[in-house]
Parts: sequence; structure tokens; C-alpha cells
Amino acid sequence: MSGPLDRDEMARIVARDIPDGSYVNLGIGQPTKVADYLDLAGGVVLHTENGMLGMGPIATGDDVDPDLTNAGKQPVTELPGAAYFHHADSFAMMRGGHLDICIMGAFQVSARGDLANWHTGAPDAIPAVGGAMDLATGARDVFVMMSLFAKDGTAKLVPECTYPLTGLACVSRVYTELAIFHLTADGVVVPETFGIEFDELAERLDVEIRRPPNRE
Amino acid sequence: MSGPLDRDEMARIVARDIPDGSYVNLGIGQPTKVADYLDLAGGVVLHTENGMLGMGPIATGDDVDPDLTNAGKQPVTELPGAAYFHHADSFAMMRGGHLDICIMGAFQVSARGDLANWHTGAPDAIPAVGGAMDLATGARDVFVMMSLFAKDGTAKLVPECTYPLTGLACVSRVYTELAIFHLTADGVVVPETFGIEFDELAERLDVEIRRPPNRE
Amino acid sequence: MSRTRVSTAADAVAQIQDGDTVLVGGFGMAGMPVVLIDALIDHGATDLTIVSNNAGNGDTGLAALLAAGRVRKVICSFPRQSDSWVFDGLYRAGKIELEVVPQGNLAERMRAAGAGIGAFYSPTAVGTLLAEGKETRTIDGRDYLLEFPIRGDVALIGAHVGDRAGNLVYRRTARNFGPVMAAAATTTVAQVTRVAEVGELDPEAIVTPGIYVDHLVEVAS
Amino acid sequence: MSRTRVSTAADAVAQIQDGDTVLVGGFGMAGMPVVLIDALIDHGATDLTIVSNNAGNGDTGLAALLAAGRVRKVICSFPRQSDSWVFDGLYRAGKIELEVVPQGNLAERMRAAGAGIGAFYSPTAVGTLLAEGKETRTIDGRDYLLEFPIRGDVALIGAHVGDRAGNLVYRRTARNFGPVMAAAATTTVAQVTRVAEVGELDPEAIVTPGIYVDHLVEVAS
Repeated sequence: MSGPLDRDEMARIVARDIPDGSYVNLGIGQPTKVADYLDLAGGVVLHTENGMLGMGPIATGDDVDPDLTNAGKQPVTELPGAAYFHHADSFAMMRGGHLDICIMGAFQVSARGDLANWHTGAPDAIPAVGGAMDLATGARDVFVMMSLFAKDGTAKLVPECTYPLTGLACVSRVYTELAIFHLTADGVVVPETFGIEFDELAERLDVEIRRPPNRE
Repeated sequence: MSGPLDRDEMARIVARDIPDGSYVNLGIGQPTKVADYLDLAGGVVLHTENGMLGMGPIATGDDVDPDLTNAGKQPVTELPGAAYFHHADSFAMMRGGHLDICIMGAFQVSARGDLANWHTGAPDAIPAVGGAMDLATGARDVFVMMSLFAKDGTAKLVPECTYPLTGLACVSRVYTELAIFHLTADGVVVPETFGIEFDELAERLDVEIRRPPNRE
Repeated sequence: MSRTRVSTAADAVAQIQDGDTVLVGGFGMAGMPVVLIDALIDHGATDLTIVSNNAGNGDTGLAALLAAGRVRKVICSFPRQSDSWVFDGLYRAGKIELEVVPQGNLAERMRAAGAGIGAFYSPTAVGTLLAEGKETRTIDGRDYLLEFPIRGDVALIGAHVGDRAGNLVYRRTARNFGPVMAAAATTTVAQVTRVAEVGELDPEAIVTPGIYVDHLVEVAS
Repeated sequence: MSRTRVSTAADAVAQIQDGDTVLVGGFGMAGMPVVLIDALIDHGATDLTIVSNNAGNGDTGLAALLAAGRVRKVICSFPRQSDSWVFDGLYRAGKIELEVVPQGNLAERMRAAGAGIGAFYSPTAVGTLLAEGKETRTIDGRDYLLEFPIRGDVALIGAHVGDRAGNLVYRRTARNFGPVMAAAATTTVAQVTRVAEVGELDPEAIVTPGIYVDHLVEVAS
């Protein structure tokens, strides 16, 4: 890679890292784009928490059906092998640890995997959580997709989250435009960087990062 | 009535007392016979806890389907409007108080409505409860059908159960060959007797019984 | 064969009392019982607690019920949306109470109400602001919060087809909260696009058995 | 599209280990995975805990597994039947452990395992012998017992048709414990009368989504 990833490249990289046969939930916003790079016909089954497995791409034109939407309430399509279920069954599936991966955006992620993505903590904010806490707790692996730095230049991968938490120690990987971070029991490992050297990345973060063991 | 009820007459009397539109679960054994006297096409919907509403009469001949049984594992039939569901949903329906009436046999019933029908308490008995405790707790009304006296002559309607309990204060009515008993907050009321005078019945029981208020 | 009645929307909501808790189905417009909500607005019951995934969008439906001042409290997972200005205004003015519940806990708490479960331990929201005031317990090394049932006096849901015995089938993701709310409320009203005769629906494919449904209201699809 | 594999019965049960907890579906013969149980007997795993509604009938199926001495403990609602002589003999000889669980608590405890619920309060069995040793709690004036999940290492269930993505439909009351057990076990094996192609089953009528099913074993119906 010659420079930082754009949004499509990030989506493609995340999709690359999802094993065939996985059951995956894609969060609202940026994660939705990952679907464009997944082999939904042959490899990966998408779950949407409003009650479906086997969700296909966004629907357009005549395929739009108001009774068939994703969690972001966008019209979507149904793939062969799909199944519908009610909300309690859908979240039971999630909470019971049956989903392999969920991909979400974040305000902050801590080195230990704490996730903050539901509430800015601003005193006048109206709290709204949706399914984020259920997904954070329920999916076997939580991948975060986010820009590494906020608009004010502060890093969003932090030693401790300062925003209200969504879940504790739940994130296993963070995908950003500059690097991928694996949050492991042995610390934060960076298997890939994009348009930035490891040492410069380490310099710009308050979180201690490591190269993968086989490159150390 | 000129004498004590036989089993068919008891079943007919119980069926008479079930309001149209009721959702009813019939226990294994004697209560199963009540179905013969219910208007299943127009009035009452039968629930079987192995996962069905809209159960019809016992199946015979070509109607026998090994995949369609009642809780006693007898082959039964399906009526128009039937619905199938799994065991957790079936017992949720019961536990959630959605069934109007369940009818069970009993070893003993106390004046307060405690039910004993799952275990003789014999030291070598192998305990087996099935759905009896769930039904006792879950149905809005529990009717018991039993003979009023055990083979040794002791009454089965008792001040306190001596057999291990199935449920506490759950029985609202007891149908026997000699009388009907309504277990109310104001005591045990006997609206009907069969082949026995009220005073003789009162004499033979250790439980205090009353005539209905409008006859006192 | 059952107690379910085919009713007008007005008749079906007539029994709703001031102060009732009303469960309202739908996720976005999918499964939203718009005709029943309009009937509830016309009915006039007030001081309501509304349980629904969102807190109204635009100026119609739930938002119109809120704007009419009929709602004391909203229990939902996601009140804040781009077009939730009615709720936002009432909330910021201190004129409405809000309980935010994670979506899965919301569904499971209603499921518990319908299933006769007294309370349950959920791992969702442990260690977050939404855990405040909740009892916690460690089971097999994992932390859980104790969650209590949410019961409705009335549920208003949208389904696809209902038969005269009250059995319901849904369409695609419009199923969402419908089956759970139908079981969690004392009285359930289902808006359907068609009332079928008893026996038309496949008994294997019925999602909500008629035992949970008190009124069917047929609406244009 | 999924990880579900179409396997022989022998291959499907090959991973069962000594000491495993095996959930076995069926209520009477309806939904009983007889081919899978026979394969488990041939497989030879021992020291098993079996969770099923009954404890075997006659001399075949679960009774044969028990007779072969492979089962350490049975968790069920109704062991004692007219033809449960194998279990009765082992139990009276002190050769098998028994946990009797009311049928609804049995189903709900497995449902909790599949749904990630840490524990729940059930009103069933309050005040009875089966409440002994259980935590009790009064909620809104009613008494409940605290019940914990029952998880399986493997579930063996019988269904009607499964597609290659693992989606299952059942037939009539043969559905019984199948859907609950499929979700409660780490690995689920479903005996089906036919393996269908992906897309053949109606998505509205699928009862067990393929996410819960690891192996399909086609058997003569």
C-alpha cells in the first residue's frame, strides 16, 4: 500500500480477513460497506439483528421491499438459504455466542478491547444504544472499523476509554486507515500499516504497540 | 343424578364447565377423555405441551402419524387452525399464564388447592415429573379429576397433602364421582353432589365444605 | 374456535385506559402498526407508557402520539434519530421520561413477560452506564445484570396475514418485535393485510399462535 | 454458504468425547434421532451425561446406550415409564445418576444456554421436593427458583428436511426439543429424511436456521 486506506480499501481489507463460512453482523454506517467485498453466495452469511440470516446486498429499484431492511433501515435483498426470525430469537443468537464476527464503528477503543461507540457523554446528548451493547457482548469476535484519529487529532485507540463504554474487553481487532491492530492477551500487535512506518505510528499513539511475533 | 358418576359422566360434566373459547390442556389419563365431550370445532382449543395448539381427537387407522402425538404419546389428529411450536415456546405459553384451564389427575388435593400428583413418596419410587409442575404453576385454572376416596378408603381431598407436592395453592376445582368442589378464598364450596347427600359427604371428609352461598 | 375477534381499529383500541403500558411493534416502518397508532391517537387515552424500538419519526405515527401529549414515558433502545424531532423536543423540555434499554434486553425482557420468567441474568450492558442501579452477579466467571420483565397492558403490532383463529404470519423482517409483544401483553391487537379463514395457514409456518391475539384489524396493504 | 456439512452418522458423531454432555431430542418416538443414537453406541464414547425428556424405552435407542454402560448421568423430566426397565434397573442398582427436571424448566434451561442467559427465575417447582437446594426469590409477590442453563457438547436431534445451509424444518409434534437443543450445544447433528438444496425451503417457515446446525445426516424416512 502506498498510502492510508480509503473507505473502500478498508472495507476490502476487513472482508479479506473474514474466513469463509463465517456468520457475520455488519454494523450501521461504514461496516455496511464490507458486504460489497464479501462472497455472500459462497462464503459468508450475514446476520441482521432485526431478524434475518442470509441478508444480501442493498436493494435498489424494483427490489426494494419495505418489509425487508437491514439494521440501518435501508432496503436490502434476500439470498437463497435465508431465514427470518423474531427479535428475541435474533438477539438470543447473538447473546448466545453463535455469531462469529460483528463489525462496528467506534468513538474509542482501549488497548484492552473496551469499546465506546454509543454515547458521546455530552451532557445534552440523548442516549440511544440500539443493539450495540448486545453485539459487543454477544459476538465471538468484535472488529472495529474507524479512523485512527479524531477530527481534533487525538487518537481513538487509547489506554483507557474516556467516553461511556458499550462493552468491556470485547474488541479483538481494530481496522483503521493507517494500520490494523490485533488486541491480544500479549498486547496490541500491528500486523500491517498503510502509508506509515511502524515507528512513526508507535510515536503517535499513547498505546504501546508491537510488531507480530515472527517479525520481532 | 341418581348415583355416583362413572368416568364418562365425569368427563362430560368437566367439559360442560369449560367456557367456549377456552384454551385447555388435558393431562394424561382420565382427563384425556374430556376431549370427547368438548366442541373442538367451534368452542375450545386444546393445547398439548409437546408443542401444539388445535389438537383434535385420538387418531385411529390411517390417521395415525408417528410425528403427531399428545403428551401421553398417543397418536392424535390436527384440527383446522392448528399451530406447532417447540418445547420452550410451548412451556413459555403455559408458564406465562396464557392457558385458561389445565385438567389433571391427582393423588391428593388440599383444601387450599395444593396439588400432589407426581410422586407417591415411596422410598423406592423413581421420581418422574414430566410437565405436571409446569402446568400446575402455569395454567390460570387447574381442575383436578379424581376419585374422591383412595382404594384404602381415605379421602383424597385433605386438609394438608401428605404426598410430595406438585404445586402450591394452584387447584381451583376438584371433580370427583361424588361431588364437585370449588376451592375458593372463602373455603371449599360444593355446588353439586352425585348420589350422595351433602351432609353425608361432609361427614366423610376431614375438610370443611360449604353449600354455595345462594343456597345457604 | 377461538376468542379472537375481527374488529375495526377504533373498536380494537377502545379498551386502552389512561396510564396503560402499550407495546408498539415495528422496526422502522417494517411491521409498524400505523393504522392502530392513528386509532389510538383518535381514541384519546393519555398518560401512556410506550414500549417500542424507537421514539417516533417525522410527524406521524408514534411521533404524532407524542406530539399530542399522550405519552408519559418511552421505553426504547434508540430514541435519537435524524427525524426524531418531536421526541427530542419533549425530552429536552423535560416533558417526557425515557428509559433506554439495549435492543436485545428489550426483546428478552418482553419475552420473559410472555413466558412467565420472573427475571433473568443478561450479559449485555455490564460495566456500562446502563448497568447503573442493576443487580450484578458473576456466574461461571462471567458478569451478568439482573433484568426484569416488561409487560404490556396492550400490544399493537403489524403482521402479514391472520386467520380467524388469530394465528399470524409475518413478512420478512417485518416480523421483528411482533411475536414477542403479542405474548407480553394482556390484550394484543394485530393489524393485518388480510384476514384468512381458519385452516388456510400452514400450521408449521404459523409464527404467532392465535392464543396470543385478541383482535385482528384488516387494513389495506 | 455455510459450514454445515452433509455427513454419515458415523462421521457426525465421531467427535463425541468420553465425558461429554449429549442432548438427545425427541418426545416418544417423534423427533427421536434413532440413527444417530445407534451411531453413538457404535462409536463407543462413554461416561456420558444424557439430557433428554425420557430415559429410554424398551431395549433400543437410548435404552441400548444405557444398557451398554456408556451413561454416567441422565437429566430428564420423566424417566419412569412402563417400558423403562433398563434405566430402572441401573438406577435401583445405583449405577446411574439421575437429575429430574420439570419438563418446562428442562426446555427453558436449554433455551437459556443457547440464548446466552446466565440464569433465570422460574415459578415452576416452588415449594416442592425439586426446589431443594435451589435459590428462591420473591418478585412482585410471587416466588421463583433460580435455574441455570444446561449446555450440551453435542446435540443429536431429528428433523424433517434440512437444506445444505443447515436450515431445518420439522414435522408436527416431532419439532419438540429439536430447535432448543440445536442452539444449546456446541455441535449439533440433525438426522433428516431429506437434504434439500439451498433455496428450496421457505425462509418464513424455517424453524432452526443453519447457524445452529453442523452436520446433516440423511436417513430413510
